Amino acid sequence: MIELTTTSPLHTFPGGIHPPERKAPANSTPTKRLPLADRLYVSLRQHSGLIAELCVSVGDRVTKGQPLSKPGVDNGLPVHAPTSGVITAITEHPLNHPSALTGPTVCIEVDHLDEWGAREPLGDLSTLSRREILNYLQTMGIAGLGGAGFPTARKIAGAQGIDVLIINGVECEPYIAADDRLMREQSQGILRGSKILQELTAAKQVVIAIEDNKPEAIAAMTAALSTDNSDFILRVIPTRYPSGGEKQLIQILTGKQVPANQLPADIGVLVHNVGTAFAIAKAVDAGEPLLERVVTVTGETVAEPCTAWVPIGTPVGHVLQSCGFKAEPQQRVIIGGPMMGYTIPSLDVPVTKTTNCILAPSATELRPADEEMACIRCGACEQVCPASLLPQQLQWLAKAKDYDGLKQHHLADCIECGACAYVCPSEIPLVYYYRQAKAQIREQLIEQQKSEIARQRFEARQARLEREKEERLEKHRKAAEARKAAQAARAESNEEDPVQAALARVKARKAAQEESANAPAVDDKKDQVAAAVARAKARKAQREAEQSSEAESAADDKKAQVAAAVARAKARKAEREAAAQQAEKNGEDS
Amino acid sequence: MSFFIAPSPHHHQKRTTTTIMRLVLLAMVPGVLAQLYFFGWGIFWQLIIAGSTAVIAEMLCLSARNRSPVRGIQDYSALVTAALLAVSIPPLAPWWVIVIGTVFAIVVVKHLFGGIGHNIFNPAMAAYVLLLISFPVQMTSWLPPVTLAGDTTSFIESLRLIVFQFTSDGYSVNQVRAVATGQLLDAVVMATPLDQIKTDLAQGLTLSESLRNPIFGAFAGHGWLWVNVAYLFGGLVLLQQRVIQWQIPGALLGTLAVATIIGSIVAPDTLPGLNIHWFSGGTMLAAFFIATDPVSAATSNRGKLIYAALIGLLIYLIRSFGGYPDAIAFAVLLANLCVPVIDQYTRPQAYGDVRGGQ
Amino acid sequence: MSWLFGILALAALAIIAGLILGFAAIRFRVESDPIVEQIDSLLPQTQCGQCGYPGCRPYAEAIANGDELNKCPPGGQATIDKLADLLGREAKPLDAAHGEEDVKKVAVIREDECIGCTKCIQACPVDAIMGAARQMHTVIADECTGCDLCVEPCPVDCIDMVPVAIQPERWKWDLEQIPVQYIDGSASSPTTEQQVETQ
Amino acid sequence: MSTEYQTLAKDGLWENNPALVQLLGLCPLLAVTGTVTNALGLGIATMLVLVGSNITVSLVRSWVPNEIRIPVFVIVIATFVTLVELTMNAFTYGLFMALGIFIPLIVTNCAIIGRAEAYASKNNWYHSAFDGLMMGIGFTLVLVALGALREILGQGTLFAGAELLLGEWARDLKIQLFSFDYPLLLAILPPGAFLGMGFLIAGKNWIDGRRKAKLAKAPIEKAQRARVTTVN
Repeated sequence: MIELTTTSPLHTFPGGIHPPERKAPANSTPTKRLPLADRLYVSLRQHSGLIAELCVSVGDRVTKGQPLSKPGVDNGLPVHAPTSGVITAITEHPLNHPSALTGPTVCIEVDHLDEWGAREPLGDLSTLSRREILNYLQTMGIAGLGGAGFPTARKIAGAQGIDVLIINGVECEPYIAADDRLMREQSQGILRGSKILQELTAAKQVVIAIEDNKPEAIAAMTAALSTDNSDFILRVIPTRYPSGGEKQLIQILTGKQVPANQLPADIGVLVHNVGTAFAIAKAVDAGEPLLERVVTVTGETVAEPCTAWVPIGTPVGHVLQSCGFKAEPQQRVIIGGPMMGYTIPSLDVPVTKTTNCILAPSATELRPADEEMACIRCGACEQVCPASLLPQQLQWLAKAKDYDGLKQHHLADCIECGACAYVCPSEIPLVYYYRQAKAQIREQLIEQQKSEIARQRFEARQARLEREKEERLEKHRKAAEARKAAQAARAESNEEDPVQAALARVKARKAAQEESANAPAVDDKKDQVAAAVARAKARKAQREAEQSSEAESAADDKKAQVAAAVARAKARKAEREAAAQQAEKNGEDS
Repeated sequence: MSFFIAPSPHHHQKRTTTTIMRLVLLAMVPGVLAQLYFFGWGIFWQLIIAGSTAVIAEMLCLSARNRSPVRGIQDYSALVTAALLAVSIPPLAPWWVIVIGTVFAIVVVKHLFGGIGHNIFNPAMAAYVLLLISFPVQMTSWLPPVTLAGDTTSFIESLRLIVFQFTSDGYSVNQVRAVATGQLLDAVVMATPLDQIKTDLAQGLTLSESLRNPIFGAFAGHGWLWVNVAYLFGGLVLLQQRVIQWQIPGALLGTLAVATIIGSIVAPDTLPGLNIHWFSGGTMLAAFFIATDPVSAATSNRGKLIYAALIGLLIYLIRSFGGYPDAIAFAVLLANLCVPVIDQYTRPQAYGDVRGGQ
Repeated sequence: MSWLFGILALAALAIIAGLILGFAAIRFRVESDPIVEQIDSLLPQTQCGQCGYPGCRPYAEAIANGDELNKCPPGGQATIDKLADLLGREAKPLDAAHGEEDVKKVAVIREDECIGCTKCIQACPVDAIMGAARQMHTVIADECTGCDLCVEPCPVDCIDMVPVAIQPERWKWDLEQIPVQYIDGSASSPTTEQQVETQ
Repeated sequence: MSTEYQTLAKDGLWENNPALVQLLGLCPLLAVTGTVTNALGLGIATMLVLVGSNITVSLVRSWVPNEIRIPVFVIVIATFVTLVELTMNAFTYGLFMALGIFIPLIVTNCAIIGRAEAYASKNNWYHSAFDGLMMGIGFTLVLVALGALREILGQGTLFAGAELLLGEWARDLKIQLFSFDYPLLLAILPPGAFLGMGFLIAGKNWIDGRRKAKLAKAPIEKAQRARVTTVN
């Protein structure tokens, strides 16, 4: 049981760094609304879990807020039309993903009317069950806006016995100011969302955590809090990267660690981002699905750094252009912050629910890493690792592809915060190695599971074949026995024992009946199949007759080909059988 | 114009390996100046010879290993190794001593083990041990400090001694030593303070008798005191610049101090005190510059403490009970050997590790 | 006589030591692990037969009986290394006689060409092909091991082995593979030129 | 020469050299290779024991129960070591004194018991004899090479003290290659033996690597693929 007060001591996590914050230009102006893009690309793959099923088709006109896909199984989230327009295509489009792979995407030609469809706010929550509210959040497409975009409803549904709900407004990465602006401007909404979250999770306490480098946000939230909310407390935590990481924030506030392979909920804590809380409030009170989010647009190549409400699906290029982006040679466009963000190779990728920052730095501002040098085992990485891992040891192991060793060194607990690579004097891209190793380990696990399934299926098949063979033999044996019995009965029937003769007759009849009972059924089925084939053939013949003679000859050709193919196959089979026999013989010989 | 793809993080601290090594070299300057003042120009020539040998050896090794020789030497690590070796050997040792040592350090100890970052032993100290056991005479021929000799060999004369082993007047190093010391001491061979104590004790003298030898000044050895103070100063600069952490020098000097105090209480007649142990020989150089070599040291904070404490203890034990008067190199090498074990058992507990109970 | 004592003493010693050792060998015999199981669990279970044995388990048995480790192309070098580790043998490079290590593939039936002969169904070692006589067949992609045993029996050659498409979830963080896109936007073509900073 | 002998020769001298590849018998190898003479003496002694024990083990192999084979082998080896030791005591007393404990320690040389276990206990006596001879020569060659390296670096001489092994006439065999004012003591000391051994192994691996690189790729012969499933 965790109980926190505004004066309970703050704890600390090991390591951490203080990179230059540089939030200044972007966080100093109110959140803008950029002009709508002409085309939006809403990718169906925005969250973990299976791809949701589409419920629109090309050519449909959609209104703002209309669902484009259904809530999927496995708590899959739907996506919604961020504005009104016409669906021009549903194709593969570059994903907002470090891999720059493509994924199924709905392309909407925007009509600039921004016309809302029907909105149905949830109304009075007290009359609804928890299940109903969670279902509603799922249909509204609410995902965690802080990190990986995990479906919020699922996160809440999986959490039992929550003591503390942490509303994460830490935003520790340099440059990013989306949550900062949101807290300054929408503090009431955030509180409202937090309240809903508290009711849903039955959390006894709600803690809002903000880093001390955001005094305005702290002031705004404090002012909003003063109205009511006795079980809400606000904690100001010292600025240090990565305080905003879920596990680190829990450690700072409660002093507890989330045990490996467990969730925060297992120690009675749940963490939600301020953006998520606001999105929940908007969905519940205004009936608005998750259509847009605050994105920080910053970097020295952007003339007007700002935060802006950007509809999901807006191409990154459009956002940057609207803020006066001037590319330089070897331009980097980073989605996310400088520590954990990823570069994208094209400006066509759309903004997703998790895009909190578009960073287009100049080369002098964020110096590209020099060529990697040899590790000198200085241990600087170890000093800053917030998870108390041994980054340089992990690096050796990752380079040696020693995946078992990596597991033993708790690679899975690495949160990829990049603190180690930030301080590395040899500029080794440590996180890159870890990610590759993690991907390999994951791949191995999948392969292992697949091979286990394959093994089971193979063994099941072998067993089935064996069984079928035995059954066949058994059937033959029984039939033979029955025949024999019948014969014997017939032979004996001349003799005096009428009882036995009668019995034998009965048996024989029964056997015969059994046989005949089986046989006609099979025949029936066969007849049916034959009839069906005949019908199909007749139909086919009819169709073919209707077609031109050319087609006919082509069809004939095809038939001939099939025949030839079958003949070839037969020949091959004979050959193979001979070879197999030979091989068997050889095997026996050896 | 194309987009640039790079793995995160996209921001890096400015301090590179090169910067660190350069800072180490700079921090050695006060110590080198002190040695220059007390022991003459020999140290200057040794640094020049060692440095150029190291650079050439490093470049040859790198190109033999198909790596860019120019990029390789830019990290300055070869120069640091060379400098550490050069300040450790007697200033007027023949040129081939330092050349053999440097080549051994770079080629065998560093590159045969896989280059920078892979050497399990401290290259400078491994080379020092090689030289010490191979050329015991040359490696123990220290000149008396200027405060006793009144004069040091000149700039050119020391070069002549290093290259030809004779001055322009035809004196050998030993003769120079005899002349220098003879002015004061009736041709008693001048040894380092620690050497002196070792020899005296072996001859049955007590410690206090030995300390009456003129090489011991008021506090520690003449000259040696100030050399150590200068290295201590350089080391503090490195600490302040966060190039090194306090753990290694702290644990090393601390353990040495504890051992010394216990020793002086138990056997005040034979075991010298803290002033001698800290400020004679290469203690400060070892504590701040040699043991802190990241490549061959333990990595975790706890590991560093254990590693440095081990060095401190070994220094004390070898100095007090072993065959060599100054035990830095042996202690460091022995501790280097233990580093993998230390690292293994001082692994920090990972976040959320099951052992870290609730 | 002393030489006789010497011989007798040594003989006695030898007999005693021999008895102890003989006893120990029987008493402390280590039951061998089911090594075949362990080997089998390391094999990729594609059941492709490229090793020359009908299935992974027979090959596992063969390895346990001393056959070479390097006959499994689907497992590749990684499997060889693991087997060598398990068995304390030397890891050899993959024996090219049994095929090369290849990308993961999956069988796909060109359904409009399928004549419904069921030959591939019988050929599939893991029952990953659905269909019935004279009905169109299809491969359950998730269950397919990529063994390509179904390709040969097909009388109309309508089965292709296609490389498994990379999903973002299973992407292996290979930044080198990302094609270069140009900033002006018009010429955004994947070229062989790779402007990648990885090292 | 049949191929079996060729293989044995190649294995013993190079491919599977007891010292360079199997890294067996390192203790005497490192300890006595201060001079060529010592190295040669110990090498020949080891070789004699190796041949003798291999022959004996091979001859008795069918009567030795598996469980007690190791002590039997050790006794056989010890017998031969004693023979060699007494012989050396009689005829090359100086060398006997110089090698000291390392002659009796041949018993524990893993190369010898290793060959008895790995080869002689499974093969006939003449092959075993040849195997022992080749392994012995291979071991001796490494010993001599290391001894020469260390002697040259440490003393500037070759065959110093050869008279200990070969008699008075061999005193003239000593070659003074050059003389040092200050010899490299390291080479004579045990660390020098380790370093020298490392260099010898590195050299062998380097030569092997080059030879392998030169080797042309053999054409690949496709192996018969098994059908996992039967096709009807």
